[in-house]
Amino acid sequence: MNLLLTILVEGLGYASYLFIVSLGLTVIFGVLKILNVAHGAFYAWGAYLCAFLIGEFSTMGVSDLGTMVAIPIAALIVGLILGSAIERTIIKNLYGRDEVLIVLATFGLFLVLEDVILLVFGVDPYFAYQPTYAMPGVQIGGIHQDGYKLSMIVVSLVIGLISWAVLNRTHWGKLVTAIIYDSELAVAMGINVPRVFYTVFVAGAVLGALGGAYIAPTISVAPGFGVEVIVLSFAVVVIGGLGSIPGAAIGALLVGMLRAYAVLQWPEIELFVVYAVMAAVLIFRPEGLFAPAKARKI
Amino acid sequence: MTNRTMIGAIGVSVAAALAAAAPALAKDAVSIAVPAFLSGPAAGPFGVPARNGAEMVIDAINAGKLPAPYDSKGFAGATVNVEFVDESGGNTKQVAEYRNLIQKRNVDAVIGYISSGSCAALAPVVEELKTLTVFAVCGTPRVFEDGERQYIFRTMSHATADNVAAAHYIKDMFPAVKSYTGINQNYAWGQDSWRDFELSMKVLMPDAAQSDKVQFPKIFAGQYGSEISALSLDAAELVHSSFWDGDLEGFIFQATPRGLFKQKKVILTVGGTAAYRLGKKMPDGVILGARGPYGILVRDRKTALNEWFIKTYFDRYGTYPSGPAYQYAQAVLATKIAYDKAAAAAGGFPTQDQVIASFKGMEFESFSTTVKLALAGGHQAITENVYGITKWNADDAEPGVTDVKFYPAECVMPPDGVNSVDWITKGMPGAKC
Amino acid sequence: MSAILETVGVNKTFGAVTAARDINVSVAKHEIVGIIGANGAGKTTFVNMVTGWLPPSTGRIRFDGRDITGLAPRKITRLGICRSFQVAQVFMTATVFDNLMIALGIADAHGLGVLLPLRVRAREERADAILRRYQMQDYRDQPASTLPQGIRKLLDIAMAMVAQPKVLLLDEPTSGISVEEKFPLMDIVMGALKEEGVTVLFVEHDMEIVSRYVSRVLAFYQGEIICDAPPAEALADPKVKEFVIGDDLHNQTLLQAGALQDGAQEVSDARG
Amino acid sequence: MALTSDRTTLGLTVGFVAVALLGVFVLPDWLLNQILVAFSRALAVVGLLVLWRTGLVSFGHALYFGLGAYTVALLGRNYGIGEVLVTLPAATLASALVGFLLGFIVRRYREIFFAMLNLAFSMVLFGILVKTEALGSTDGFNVEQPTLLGIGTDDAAVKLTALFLGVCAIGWLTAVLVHRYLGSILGSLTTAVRDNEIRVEYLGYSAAEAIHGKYVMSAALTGLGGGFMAISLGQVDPESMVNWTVSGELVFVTILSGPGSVAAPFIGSLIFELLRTYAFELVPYAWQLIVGGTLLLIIFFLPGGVWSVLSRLAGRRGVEP
Repeated sequence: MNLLLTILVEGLGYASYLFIVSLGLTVIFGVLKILNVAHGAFYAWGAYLCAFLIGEFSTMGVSDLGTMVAIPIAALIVGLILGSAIERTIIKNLYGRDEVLIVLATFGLFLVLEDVILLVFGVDPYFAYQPTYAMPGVQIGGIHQDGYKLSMIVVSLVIGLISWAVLNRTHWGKLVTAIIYDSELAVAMGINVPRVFYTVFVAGAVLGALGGAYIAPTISVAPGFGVEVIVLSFAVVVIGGLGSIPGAAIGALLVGMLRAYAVLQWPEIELFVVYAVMAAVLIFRPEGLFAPAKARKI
Repeated sequence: MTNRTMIGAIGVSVAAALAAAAPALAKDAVSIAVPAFLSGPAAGPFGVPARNGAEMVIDAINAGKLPAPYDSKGFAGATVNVEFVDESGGNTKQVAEYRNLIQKRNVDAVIGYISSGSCAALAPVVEELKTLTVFAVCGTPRVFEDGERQYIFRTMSHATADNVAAAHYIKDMFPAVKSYTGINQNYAWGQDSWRDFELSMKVLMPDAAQSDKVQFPKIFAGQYGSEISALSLDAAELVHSSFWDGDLEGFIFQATPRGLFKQKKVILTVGGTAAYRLGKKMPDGVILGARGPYGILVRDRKTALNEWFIKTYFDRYGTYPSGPAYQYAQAVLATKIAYDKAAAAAGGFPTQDQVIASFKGMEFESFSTTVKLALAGGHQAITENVYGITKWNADDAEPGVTDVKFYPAECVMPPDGVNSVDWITKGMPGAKC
Repeated sequence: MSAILETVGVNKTFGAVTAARDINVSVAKHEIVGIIGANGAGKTTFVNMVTGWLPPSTGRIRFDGRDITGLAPRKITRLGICRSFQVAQVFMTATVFDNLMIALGIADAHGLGVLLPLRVRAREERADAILRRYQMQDYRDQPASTLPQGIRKLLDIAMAMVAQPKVLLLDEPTSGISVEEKFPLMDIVMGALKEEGVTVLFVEHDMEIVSRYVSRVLAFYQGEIICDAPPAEALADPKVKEFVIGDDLHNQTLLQAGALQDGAQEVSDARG
Repeated sequence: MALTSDRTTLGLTVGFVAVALLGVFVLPDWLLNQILVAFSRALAVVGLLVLWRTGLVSFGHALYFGLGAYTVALLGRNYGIGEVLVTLPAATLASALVGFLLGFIVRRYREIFFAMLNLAFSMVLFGILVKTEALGSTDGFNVEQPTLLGIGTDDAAVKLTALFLGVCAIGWLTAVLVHRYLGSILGSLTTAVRDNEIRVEYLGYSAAEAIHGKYVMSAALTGLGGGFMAISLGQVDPESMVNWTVSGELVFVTILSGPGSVAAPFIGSLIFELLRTYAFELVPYAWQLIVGGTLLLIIFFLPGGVWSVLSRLAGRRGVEP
């Protein structure tokens, strides 16, 4: 029972930040048809900036709990500045090109951005533990869980709901949905596609950075840590269905639970269980579990 | 410089190339490469202090300013030119880079390496390229147990000492411990450490039970939430970990709010580096090792060499020297002594073979302890080992340790010619504690 | 006359949509058959089923006395039924000559023969002969992507004919081609096909073309064949007039233009 | 067709013999080593080139690279076999076999899905290796000293020269065979499949089977390259042989080389190796920046890769490379 509860909490915690990151990735793919490897760099930048800011705020005398304000700030700065700059200079010139070539281009971008992190933030790991120390812990399933992880679950739930509402309840969201469904039709309907692309890319970047910023206080923020998350969130969106928001949620939950189960019960399979599931999903449902509907022209 | 002539022949795709060494002449300079983690999670806690320790001692050697009896200039009179190279990027990359160091950049000796992975991977290559290589920190016993080595020396004890001493310390200080588990990285270092600890516990505390869910996360994983949950769920009272680098610090930061350090006794065999870096965030009551008598565990050792080392280091880098600083400095010092001794014996600048001959089986007074190259035909050093318990020193606002206990080298390292696993399994015959 | 191609009670449904209903056709050797019908009437579905792209839901298809129902397109091609496409399916980055060389190479290759060199003198001469027969010599070394629409369709047909099939299905050979080009193009094609003595079925919207070249017309409406007769008789049929030709020629042309994209989409849907 | 009637074959022969002679008589050991490593990787890149011409990019060929490397390493460690006439064919066959089996699955996919499915498979192998202590886990292990026909050597220089000549010979053979394959009917189905699978199918050949064949071929070549890499470096570990970054590296070298010629991977791979060596020496923290930047520049400005530059230069002087 305790074990089950622990797997649940661990899995949810893990799933929640993966969901935030994957949400950005999947929305960008859905709308722009770009599988953005550089998303991992947004994540890393978000984490670095957040860890850096938390350190700065802390020395300025902000309370440990108060330093959490660094999380949204870092996410917004990275998304709005770095995301826009990259969309304007590079991504914009990739629209409509061969999908695989785009992946490679964003891979190149990812490598560049990773090294720029080293130049800006140095090679030392950053620790931004203040928020996790400040949040009261909870006894769940016989063990002590930190409050921060639970807050992360709540936040990702809120973000999921907000994005659902934005896409389904606002005019803007309907435009985006129309483009996901059929971008040619969207052009014909007079939607300003380049602007939607730009906005979606920046929003996706903010989400990627937010995932990184939120996880930063719970890990050592060290060079190269954006690498793993990008492959993992690929797995999440491929499992869920490229471009699908409920897919990202299901994918993240599946990956999170699998990993928590593996670590706690079957450590030997921890590293590949996710990819084995991803391969299985691709084999039996190439479009993923929740592929968004495609316009069918007959 | 070596003069290389290559005689080649292609017939049935056979070719031969011979290298003829130039005769030994007095040299102005010795060029050495010092690999250490200069980027990545291991850089801050290990690579940087290691580099600093080596740099400081090399500068002092070149200036002839080491305390007596090591106050002669250079290696056998030759100025030491040093190049620091990054150890990160994986074992295979290290092998490729090592070849470049020897073949392309023509260094005379390599002193360094932190990761056990690097050393295990490099051992055969060193032998192939026949260049003096002094392993400074890496801990896996496999380096010398997997084959005979001519060109490799290691100037500190290997992992066995840390874990045998750890088990002794538990037995001495916490004889009531009933069960134990562990979290170690899944590569040579972590696996060897756990194996040695587990075997030692079976010998020294046969009544304590071992957990069946021992954690082996990937090195540099950086994220241990699930592992911490697994440890918390485990009934074992004691947690053993040989985490080092940024992983150790990340683990401490993540485990503290989860109450792990309050719930369980934790023994960190390489915890010494974290004590200085984490300061007040280092939980009290953690059992701490430093892979030997280095860093925080010898802060109070009042020998001339140790006091010089701590003072010079603090003045130059603004922090106290941690384990890796001592250990790299010790490797450099050992190499200097070997060069000087060989020069004295040869009556001129020594050849590499002469340096190696004088290196073998050497015993010397290092900065914090006595080092004896007693194992593996005089290639593997043994030193005493030490553990203590963390206690924040509120008066000086400094980290401190209490209940420090030293264990002699012959107590924690196997005798020459005996494989460490065999030695522990047989009940550590011949151990002098 | 013995039937070379025969369908018996062929039906095809996509979910609730019926694309072919009880199709019974028998085509004799050397016949030239025109297939007409409005968009969505089931013409391309018929072609796709005969050439193996889609298996029929029920019914049998026989070729030269042999049951080919459900065989893969490449098997059917090897047996001697080839086809062209509404949107020319050629190798865009290759030159016209290379397109033909690859087509010839595949037709020649059996088993491990695929590992023999492609560019051999004899094959190059055959490719040049085909170029002459279809009057494409001027475009020999031009990449297919730069060809005018008409030439690309010609190439498409020439490639289909490389394997010297017994039956050729042409799916709207003149769609997307300007009115002035249509007849010259069809003259080249039909001339070449006659030379080779192949049985031809072609889907066509343009009734002028149909009446000029075919000996028999199959009119499709909502997946059914509503008329099977010589052209003069078929075009006079009131049902054909109402459901196939319509009365607005302009509208018909527009539809044809739309058919272009739809056809491509259908093919790619079928692939996915 | 006589061998000499083919100018590319002749060019390849002249090129490889020249490199071999230079290597034995002129070049320093370190450079020999670089060529050895570069050509080992180039063997894999030739395999990727065949796929790329078919319009397919795999983000998971480290699977085969690692399989080849670990086959060689494990044969040495578990059975004491260092004979290259056994280990290298075994590496090639093991990869080909896995490629053949997985080929039934991956041949159904194109574009991004092909790339990602391969990635998933390679990450499964990575996860298994990292977590299995018997397979060396994160550290990997050393590779047995190679022997040829039972003859080995302890002399580093002799070993290096012999391996170097070996990689030149195998490189030459691979390049010539693949070149001739590309000139065959089946080989012409690379660009043809990329351009139009429907037409291939309706000419009477299965595009899926053609792709399967090419996939097995690329797997075999990548396995051979991985095996050679393991022998060259004397060490295998998951991070540098099987991780997805290795796949990325292979794809990078493919793009850098350009699809123009089977000789391109050898040149591109050497450039990559030299670039890396000097980058580590001169700007140790900017390696990824250089790789990433180069990748972007090539994608935007030089889609034909290094080969297109070389052939343009050679073309100006009226010489066919």
